[in-house]
Amino acid sequence: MIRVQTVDFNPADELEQLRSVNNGKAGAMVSFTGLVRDLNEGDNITQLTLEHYPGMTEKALAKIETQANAQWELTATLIIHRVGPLQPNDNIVLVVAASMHRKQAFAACEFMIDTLKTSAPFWKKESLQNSDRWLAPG
Amino acid sequence: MIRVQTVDFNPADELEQLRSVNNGKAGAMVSFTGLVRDLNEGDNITQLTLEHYPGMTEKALAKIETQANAQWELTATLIIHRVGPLQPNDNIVLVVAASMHRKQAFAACEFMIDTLKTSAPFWKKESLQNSDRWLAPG
Amino acid sequence: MIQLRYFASLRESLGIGDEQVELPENVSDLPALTQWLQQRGESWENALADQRLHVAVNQQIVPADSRIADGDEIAWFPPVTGG
Amino acid sequence: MIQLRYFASLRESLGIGDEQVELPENVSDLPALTQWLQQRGESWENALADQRLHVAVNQQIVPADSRIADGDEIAWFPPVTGG
Repeated sequence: MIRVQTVDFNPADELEQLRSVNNGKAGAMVSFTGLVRDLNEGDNITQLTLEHYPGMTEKALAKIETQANAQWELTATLIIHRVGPLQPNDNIVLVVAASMHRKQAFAACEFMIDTLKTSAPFWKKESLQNSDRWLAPG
Repeated sequence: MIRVQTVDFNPADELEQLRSVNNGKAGAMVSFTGLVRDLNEGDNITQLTLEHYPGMTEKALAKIETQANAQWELTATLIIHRVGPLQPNDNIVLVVAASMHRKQAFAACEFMIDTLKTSAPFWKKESLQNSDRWLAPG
Repeated sequence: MIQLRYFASLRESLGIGDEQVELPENVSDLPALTQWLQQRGESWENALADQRLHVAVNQQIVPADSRIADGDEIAWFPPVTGG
Repeated sequence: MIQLRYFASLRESLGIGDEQVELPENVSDLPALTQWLQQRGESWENALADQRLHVAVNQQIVPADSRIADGDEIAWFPPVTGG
């Protein structure tokens, strides 16, 4: 399942939700949560704004999920990404992979967030005390 | 932080708790949740009982945390492991690593659960329909 | 008509996020379209000359020399930084 | 006195989880202690002969030929299966 949204999400609730539908099938669930940092390259961040390409973003995320499910034996996957203005320590992204096998859950979760970072159309703009800057891929 | 307990835990609450104390320091949080499967080696599992070595178990988990923090730049780590009788889909273990760097959070989380599985004194006994069996390392 | 979209720092440089234009005569691929847009002035010439830009046609990233057709949605954007 | 502990399938095989015993004369290492325990009968002899067993002295896993001393806590257990 994929979701792109401006509102916050609760990684805890999302994991509990996945667990409740899991019903004993998967033995391993790996999650990645990306959070807004308060400091980047030595500067205090006051706000982080996420821009995306509506339509293409959802397709890119769905493709990432499909690739992960083709490559590993997964019982569930989830990608949630926020857009719009965010504050330090806010959730940005949640990626979850559930599997019968722990190695596969780790590999799939890491693949999904790595691929998201290089291929899904999102852009980050940091607001500092007196200026803004667009981030370059890190 | 490590905890060995009979009562259930809520991975969601634990993650949210870690996030609230994170306060913008870490940009990446990786969690592994181990769940009781309802099927193993073709047999339906009715119950899974976790035995441990009180005292030594806590030391082993604390050592794993210390090793992870020595090897990677982490802002927080958490290991919670349940003991006693568990039912299918119950949480068994939660391992979390938070870091400024996503690769480090993944590596540390996987290291902790891998090391736990080979070095922390826990033993699993599966109850089937009409018999019990101790699990061998998989 | 074709739908043109510009994102992130490119959107800010150009001062426009999206527009619909008639596909000009003799324009059937991305290099020709880019060249046509660059005739709008110096800011367009410079911004679209950035070799790091990606181009998506109908929401799929494509090579910079791809063909285009009437009805396409064409987007330019800098390297992505989500996650 | 020494504290002896047995876990999981070994505990079930022996029918005992822990006990305190006087460290016997002439027993100063794990092989001698194991041999002394194996004299208790066939179930002890067989169960402690399992080469897969781990031994922990004072809650640290140690080599099977390690020395022991009065006051030690010594535990035998099968390979661990947590997580």
